[in-house]
Amino acid sequence: IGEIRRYLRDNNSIRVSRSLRDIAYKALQARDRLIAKNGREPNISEIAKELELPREEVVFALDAIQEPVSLFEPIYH
Amino acid sequence: MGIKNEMKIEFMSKSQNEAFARIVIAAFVSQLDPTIEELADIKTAVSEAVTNSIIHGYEGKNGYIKMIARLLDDDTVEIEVIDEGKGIEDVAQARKPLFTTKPELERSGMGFTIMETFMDSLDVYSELGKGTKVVMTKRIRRS
Amino acid sequence: MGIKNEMKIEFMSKSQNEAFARIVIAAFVSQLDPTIEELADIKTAVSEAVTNSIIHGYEGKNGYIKMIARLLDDDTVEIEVIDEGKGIEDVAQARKPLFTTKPELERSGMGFTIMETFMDSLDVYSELGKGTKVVMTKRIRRS
Ligand SMILES: Nc1ncnc2c1ncn2[C@@H]1O[C@H](COP(=O)(O)OP(=O)(O)O)[C@@H](O)[C@H]1O
Ligand SMILES: Nc1ncnc2c1ncn2[C@@H]1O[C@H](COP(=O)(O)OP(=O)(O)O)[C@@H](O)[C@H]1O
Ligand SMILES: [Mg+2]
Ligand SMILES: [Mg+2]
Repeated sequence: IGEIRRYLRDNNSIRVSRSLRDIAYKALQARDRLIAKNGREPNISEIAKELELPREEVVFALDAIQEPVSLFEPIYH
Repeated sequence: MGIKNEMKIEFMSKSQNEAFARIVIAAFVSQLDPTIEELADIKTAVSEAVTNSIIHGYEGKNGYIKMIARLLDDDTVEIEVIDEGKGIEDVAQARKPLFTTKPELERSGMGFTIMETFMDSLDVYSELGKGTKVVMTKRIRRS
Repeated sequence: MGIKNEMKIEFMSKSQNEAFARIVIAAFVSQLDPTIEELADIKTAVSEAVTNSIIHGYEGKNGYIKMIARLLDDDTVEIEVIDEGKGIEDVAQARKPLFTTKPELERSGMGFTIMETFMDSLDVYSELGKGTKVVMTKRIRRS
């Protein structure tokens, strides 16, 4: 029981910043899976459904990591 | 108390804006580096306040909901949720656990109780026919 | 064109609010169910507009930035970023690629070009001493 309590306590004190990054990486993995499956870019709702999270939570999390920046390349390179 | 940051937002009383309001407050408060639990508490309290404005204040009709948030110097966040809806006749009664005027919508009557429990303070100002303002604060404690 | 949803937000011209504005617009636009790429385009454009208001409009001084977003019936999002800062003397010149009045801050002069590229339309209204309004639209195409 002490173990569980310590786990819960530790878990509860996790900073949001870390959990957002975890969600974001899962979102990018889900995106890759969906592209492989459907042969096209998934919509945010499809990714959210895979992760069982609201769309808004997913886009919030995605902001916490460096996103694929391929779109910048034509301008900066 | 000095203000480190402040924002004011206005959105329509549509149910999809409840999820939106939750993320807006989460994104703003995340500047104080809260824990997952602290942020979940704040999001839940804001959800309850916004849902009340949509369901009870405007009763599903169109209207605007305002949310103001301030980050104070001592890492307290102060949040106001304001509507210009029908208002509350008896605030003391409305705040009681299990009290609801919409049992038919399967409302639990626990909205204000949740806000009170999850936040450090809750004040409710309301006038019949004018609207309702809910003011909540919570201190984010650095570990 | 009918409006499906609308929000207005005001925040202080602090650098940490650039990230905040990006999340707010992303959460709001997610109601149109865009792809990650479409969202990234919109967030980048909003970042550029907000950064301009902070750096050029208010030149690091305190002020408020307003952002208005509307989801239109045809799945277009219309975004306005407004400041009451110093304004732009010559908008046509300011919009040119590589033009910057702050080379010392390592500005690339590509902000307006990025907004134009990543969005479907860009309009810039400005008056010296009064402020600047940037209006951008992008249509989210369902697949
Ligand atoms: N913004 C509001 N406008 C009008 N009435 C409200 C508002 N918020 C709460 N109320 C009243 O207070 C009561 C209690 O609210 P709450 O504790 O959230 O329970 P519930 O929403 O489940 O009814 C509501 O049933 C309603 O009568
Ligand atoms: N909100 C604003 N207020 C005042 N001046 C602005 C604003 N936005 C842009 N400008 C002017 O337009 C120029 C070009 O902007 P931009 O293309 O974003 O390049 P940069 O920000 O790198 O200078 C700026 O250098 C500045 O002089
Ligand atoms: Mg309620
Ligand atoms: Mg710029």
